[in-house]
Amino acid sequence: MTLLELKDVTASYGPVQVLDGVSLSVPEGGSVGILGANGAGKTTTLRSISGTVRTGGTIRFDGRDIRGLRSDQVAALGIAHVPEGRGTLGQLSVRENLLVGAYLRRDRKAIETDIDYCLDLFPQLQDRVGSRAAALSGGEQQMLAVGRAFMAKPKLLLLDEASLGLAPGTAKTVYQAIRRLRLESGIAMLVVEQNANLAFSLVDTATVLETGRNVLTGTSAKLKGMDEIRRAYLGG
Amino acid sequence: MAASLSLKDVNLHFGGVKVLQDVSFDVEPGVILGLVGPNGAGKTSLFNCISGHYKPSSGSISVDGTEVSGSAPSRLARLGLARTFQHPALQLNATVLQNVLLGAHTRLPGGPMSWALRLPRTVRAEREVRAEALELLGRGGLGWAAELPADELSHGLHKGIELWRALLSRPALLLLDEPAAGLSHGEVEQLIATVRRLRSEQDITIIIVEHHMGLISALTDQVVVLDHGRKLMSGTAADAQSDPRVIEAYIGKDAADDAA
Amino acid sequence: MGTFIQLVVDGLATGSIYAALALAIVLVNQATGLINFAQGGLAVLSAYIAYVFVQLGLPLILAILIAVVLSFVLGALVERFLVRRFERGDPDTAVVVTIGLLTLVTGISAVLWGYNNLAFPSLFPLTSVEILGAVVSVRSLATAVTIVVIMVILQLLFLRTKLGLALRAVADNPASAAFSGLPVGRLLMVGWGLAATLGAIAGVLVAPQLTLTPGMLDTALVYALAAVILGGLNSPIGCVVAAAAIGVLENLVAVYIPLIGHDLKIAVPFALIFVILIVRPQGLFGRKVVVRV
Amino acid sequence: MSTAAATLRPRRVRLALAALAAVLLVVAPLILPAFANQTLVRIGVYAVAVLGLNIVMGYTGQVNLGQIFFVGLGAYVTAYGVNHGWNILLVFAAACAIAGVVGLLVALAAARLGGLAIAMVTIALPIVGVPLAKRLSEFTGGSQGISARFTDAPDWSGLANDQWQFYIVLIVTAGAFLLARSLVRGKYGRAFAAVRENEAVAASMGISPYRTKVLAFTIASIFGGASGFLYLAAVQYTSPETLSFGHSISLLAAMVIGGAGSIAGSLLGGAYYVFVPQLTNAIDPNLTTVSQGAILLAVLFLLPGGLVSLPRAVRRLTRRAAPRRSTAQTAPGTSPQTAPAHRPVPDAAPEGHEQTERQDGP
Amino acid sequence: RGDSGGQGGGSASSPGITDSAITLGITTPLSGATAGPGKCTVAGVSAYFGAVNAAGGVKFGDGKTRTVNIKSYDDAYDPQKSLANFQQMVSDNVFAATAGLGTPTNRAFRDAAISQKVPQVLVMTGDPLFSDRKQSPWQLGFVPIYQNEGAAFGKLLAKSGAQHKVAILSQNDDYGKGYVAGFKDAIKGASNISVVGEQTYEATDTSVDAQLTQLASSGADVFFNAMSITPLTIAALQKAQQIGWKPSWFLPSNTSSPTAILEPGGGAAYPGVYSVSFAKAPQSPAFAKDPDVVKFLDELKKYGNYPDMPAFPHCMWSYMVGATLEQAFKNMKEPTRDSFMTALRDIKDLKAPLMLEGTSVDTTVDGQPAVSSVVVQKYNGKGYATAENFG
Ligand SMILES: Nc1ncnc2c1ncn2[C@@H]1O[C@H](COP(=O)(O)OP(=O)(O)OP(=O)(O)O)[C@@H](O)[C@H]1O
Ligand SMILES: Nc1ncnc2c1ncn2[C@@H]1O[C@H](COP(=O)(O)OP(=O)(O)OP(=O)(O)O)[C@@H](O)[C@H]1O
Ligand SMILES: [Mg+2]
Ligand SMILES: [Mg+2]
Repeated sequence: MTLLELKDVTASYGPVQVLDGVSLSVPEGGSVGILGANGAGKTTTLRSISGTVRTGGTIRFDGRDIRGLRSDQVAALGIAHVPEGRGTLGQLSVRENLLVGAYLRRDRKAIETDIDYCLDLFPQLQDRVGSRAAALSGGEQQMLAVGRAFMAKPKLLLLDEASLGLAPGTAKTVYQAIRRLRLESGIAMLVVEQNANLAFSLVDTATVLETGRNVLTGTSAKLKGMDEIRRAYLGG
Repeated sequence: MAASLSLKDVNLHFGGVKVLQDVSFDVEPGVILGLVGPNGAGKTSLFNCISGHYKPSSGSISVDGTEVSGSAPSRLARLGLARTFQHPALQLNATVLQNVLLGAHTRLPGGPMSWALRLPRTVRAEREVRAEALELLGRGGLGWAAELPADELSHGLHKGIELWRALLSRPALLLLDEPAAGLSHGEVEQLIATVRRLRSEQDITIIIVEHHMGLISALTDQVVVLDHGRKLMSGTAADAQSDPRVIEAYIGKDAADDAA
Repeated sequence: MGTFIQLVVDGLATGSIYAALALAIVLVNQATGLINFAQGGLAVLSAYIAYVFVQLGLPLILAILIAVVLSFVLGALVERFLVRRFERGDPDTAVVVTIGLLTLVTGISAVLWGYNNLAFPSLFPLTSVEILGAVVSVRSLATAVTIVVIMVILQLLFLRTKLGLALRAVADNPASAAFSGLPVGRLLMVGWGLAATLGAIAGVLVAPQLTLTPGMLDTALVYALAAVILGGLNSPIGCVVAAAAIGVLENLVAVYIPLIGHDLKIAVPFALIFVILIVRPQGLFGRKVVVRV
Repeated sequence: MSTAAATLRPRRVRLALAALAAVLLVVAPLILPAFANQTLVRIGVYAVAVLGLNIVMGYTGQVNLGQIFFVGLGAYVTAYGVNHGWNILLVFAAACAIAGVVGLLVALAAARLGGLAIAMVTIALPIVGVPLAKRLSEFTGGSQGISARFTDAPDWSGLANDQWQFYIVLIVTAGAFLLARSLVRGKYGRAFAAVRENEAVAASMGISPYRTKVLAFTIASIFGGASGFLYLAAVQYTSPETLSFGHSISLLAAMVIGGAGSIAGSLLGGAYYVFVPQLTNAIDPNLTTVSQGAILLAVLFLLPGGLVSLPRAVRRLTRRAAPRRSTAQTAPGTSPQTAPAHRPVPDAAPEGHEQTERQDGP
Repeated sequence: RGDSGGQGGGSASSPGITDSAITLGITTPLSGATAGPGKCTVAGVSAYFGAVNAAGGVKFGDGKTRTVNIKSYDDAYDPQKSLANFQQMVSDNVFAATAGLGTPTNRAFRDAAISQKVPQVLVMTGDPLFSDRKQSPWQLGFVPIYQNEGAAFGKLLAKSGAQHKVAILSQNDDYGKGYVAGFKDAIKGASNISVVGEQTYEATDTSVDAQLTQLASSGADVFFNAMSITPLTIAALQKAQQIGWKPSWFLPSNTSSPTAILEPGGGAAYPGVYSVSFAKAPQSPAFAKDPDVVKFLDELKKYGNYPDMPAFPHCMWSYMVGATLEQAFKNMKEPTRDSFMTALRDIKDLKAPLMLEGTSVDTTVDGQPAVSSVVVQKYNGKGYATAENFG
């Protein structure tokens, strides 16, 4: 069953239209990647889902039309978004950031357990739980942003370059954790990732965007086999 | 003129947190040095110490033999240091061209009175750097964006604008903080080409912080690895990538395979 | 010596007027990241609302309660229909909007109730007690106690409750907070509502002494701002301590340094603020805003 | 139409427009009624004050709640000089210089403080300035204020007083605006903006945030002093009320309403400062506070960017209809050898790219 | 040269006056801290001429009957704005400016009024400059200069013969200074009076507690309080009681309202609260049935758009300004400003409505405003009674 479906989605910033009919669908428990050059509209696609940009077309989640909802309403439906760039609350401590991530949850005990889980996952954050997020290093902030999304226990995770600024080993660990999360709790995800090796380790299918529209969609295996994809995203 | 850089026993503390401990290394003029290490190792902080944004708790930093630790960043910029930031720091409501032109500040002559009166030399200088900025942007494939406000460009392009801004100051020492973050493979290749050309055309010393090991291997003459604020090793990129300590602390076993 | 203590006590009483307003300013700042110049004007409006209900024959405490509730609604509406439009824009514009709001609210009070000084009844008797040889009016004492209580409540609200955390998160980074499901708009309304509530309490506390006029808190606003910046924008305790210090210091300087006198005494707290801020830019009790490049 | 003509046209048109405006300004006072001239004179006075404020606050981002203090200082210096028979040019120079020096001294200290702390120091200026002006009554005339007449039209000119004042104000205002305009267009304008946006970044470009702030603050004070000179030229009287804190707040509002970070906006801000009280008086003198608040909020509600953004807002409304596609690929100016982005997928070549319609500059 | 388009007072009729109407302008604070008294100044004049107009108008000295129109302008106590308002008045063809409140605001357009030959008369400021004929040919003050009020009390005190120690608290501006100067002049020769403490406060202060604490410690038995801010006066009356200081108290005419100030402040607790006045206080029970007062309150409501009991004496004062102007109108022979000034400067012994016994309008004395005589009054728990002696 499809969890998320985008059909002919358009999006614009003020008068500037940047998505020109993007379609994709994420099945329940599935994992879909978005590839594309700088400025292709990957971030905008995720934003159109979480309601931070003006959109047209249809966006359905869990059988509901969610186009035009505010981002907190979207979040309340079970979509967590790890945004591009600094997605943390700078003047709040690491722990407070994680607590805010769990804002919609009521299960206090489980929240504490999940905080511990996040800190285990990102040992670098462990001795900095009391520090404010703005003091962290770039990579540490990125970890925290991912941790915040984990804390929400979403049905769908939107990851916008979640590995940005992470050391190779750490990026690997994070993606492993995400994979595990998917296996254990069946979270679906839509992943924007420039590091195609990482991306293909996570997604079943992917779509390639160019100037605001899909130009190609296929399974990981098929895409990996294509020459152009190799040259642009995989190297070698 | 490329600058040399020398660090000796640089220490940096924030309250109880020891961010850098006894970091020492030298960079010869014209060299491209890679600075790598796990997240939170202190790479950006070290950049901040060199560029004057942080004042080291102790130790010495000298550029071309001049002691600069503790100097104001603006003074270092006037000495020929330029840098980019890990998180792009652009003026989002100004045009891309205005952002890049900011890099020319130290090159423009005259005080406020001369500019207010539009003395010919200021007008001429302004025209020159403007042309140069446009040329740089054109070369970087951003010519079309020159008059767009920076916030209308995607995140990935911001990194590029920062690079052009730093270059417009004609630096002798350039610090690049994760220039390849957010670039796809093909875009990284382009970046590598750009930096190579830069080095061949201009006499410049470059330090790059990067997690993209491909870029580090392709570009750097020398690599310094930081871990927990300490220098773990230094050598060539190949040395680093095969050093078990580095693999353990930084690259991770599987990742090493992938990057190969 | 008697005079000295009396001067200190007097200073504390004046300081608590500034503190009342300062707390409201801190609250809005913590909840929205904005400096609200209209805080005083809104507080006066709340006091007028209470006045109306007193005139209608309601018991004072009931009138105040009604005013407090109405103020919450008013504050929330102001956020929703006015400030909302400017929240993500240039902060200077938002500040000027609050200046415009101050003008508008003062004007509305003036149109409805005129510029005459209206006597506002006090919750507390006008009697006084002696402490250490100084005479303290029960009213000032009660005002000070109320303010300390509010201060403690605020401190707990921000640091110990989920609502406080949510308010701070929204002020810090609304877009990011929304991604975690925080209803940003509603929280901002709550923040403004709470600040207006606090303003209402401040208004009815000081109205008996200052008498109700549309510009009742205009001067106090400047002092309150000074106290907020001196104490630390994010510290309720800080602003109360700073307000008290300003009140006391002013009095002592005016009396014991004749060269400065009562006309220039206001310069002293500002000079002090200046020196302190050079050493501690975040204010006495404030937490520094961490910014990294 | 050849490209050369296309690039020349706007410039020539602009020059012609500027010349036309200049002629109009010179001729206007001879035709307009006295009250119109007097109003324009007052607009000039406040436009210069707002311009200064704009430089330190609109451009450099330093909250300044004390601009009126420098206006008052300039006015007092002018009054003092005039009453002591100084040459008028000397008086003008002194008004600017003394305000500038005081501004510099304040800034040397205040610029050490960041953000709102600087607001606190600047609040103190008018708050302390008023009692200080009363205290220094030998210079200021105390609370009764001080009169000084020096702008009565000389007989040889054949002009009326209001016309003569107009020309004095016009010269100073035009000078101030031209200087400010050139200043913010080049190196220093970018430096101001950089400091406003992010001091650390500015510093790494070789711009000392401290010096830049001091510079901006000093310029603002000099313009404040010049405005004070004009104030006295127009009002011929000053008293402690001139520098009251409330007026500083009004100046700030005028700056934002005109358009923060805009030279033309400063002029509009000055006009706003002068016209709105006249307008609200005309509506109903008993309701001035309400109507002023309502007007302020209404203007900002419709034009959050200030009056100066009106043309832009209109253009945006009329442009809505024409969406544009992403510009990334074939926009003009792209140099051929380096395509801006990869085109990994051959079988889906984009077609029909439109050219961006954004025009450069205003 | 004057301003372009501005006509001086010629022999033809001046601007602002036609055969059927004359227009007067008032620039005064109608917003901001001084708006309370400011509104009163408009209300009083409007009430007076509203009634006169309703009765057909004023029969001028040139035989024509005219109605009197009042245009008011808000200057928010900003000198720059009052000048702008004056310029607006000229462009609106106003015959004369009158009744405006405030020293700096009136001073700001004094020069302009002189150079344009526009009367600026019966203004509400105790600044002596406006009553100096040489320096201010087109001006005239209305209310007693501050010095007079201070002096009246000083004289009473000096006359008492007993030893008195006086503490002084005054507003730090020409208002407070004028009062204190007048008072000190009057007690100069009196050996029985000594000033033991002297403090000032700013009109913008929220509290004067420190000053009172300081003055109380001086042991004074008379308190000369030249204060024009209503809430501060109330607070001062309360504070002194609290700290157990109960001197005889002097208050200026504009902050001595029995209902608005003395009652809430608890004035009855003091051995004596003195004030000076020339106007009947409508709040005072003694005048509750006074025909002047009844008529005044009625007209104030009807024509002055001021339904409340006036909290500031300016309502009464400007009502008297109306009566004084009417007198001048009746005597002016030509419809010109010159003629008006001549007529205005020739009023003697006019008993304007609401004037207290022993005071009158006299515009003939150089250096004195239209009203220069005041009577000292003592608060009796409800209203005021004229005080012949101190104590
Ligand atoms: N705020 C904005 N206003 C106008 N245009 C914008 C805005 N943000 C993005 N754009 C434009 O929208 C297009 C898509 O941007 P988007 O951020 O979605 O790209 P992306 O694929 O995420 O790129 P990157 O890999 O660089 O992050 C780009 O052409 C960009 O210039
Ligand atoms: N201003 C500061 N206050 C407190 N701690 C700081 C500050 N600056 C840096 N740190 C700490 O120093 C450590 C090193 O940070 P730094 O940004 O230098 O790491 P990095 O090596 O650049 O990491 P990354 O690869 O994630 O960018 C981090 O743990 C960070 O939290
Ligand atoms: Mg993106
Ligand atoms: Mg880093």
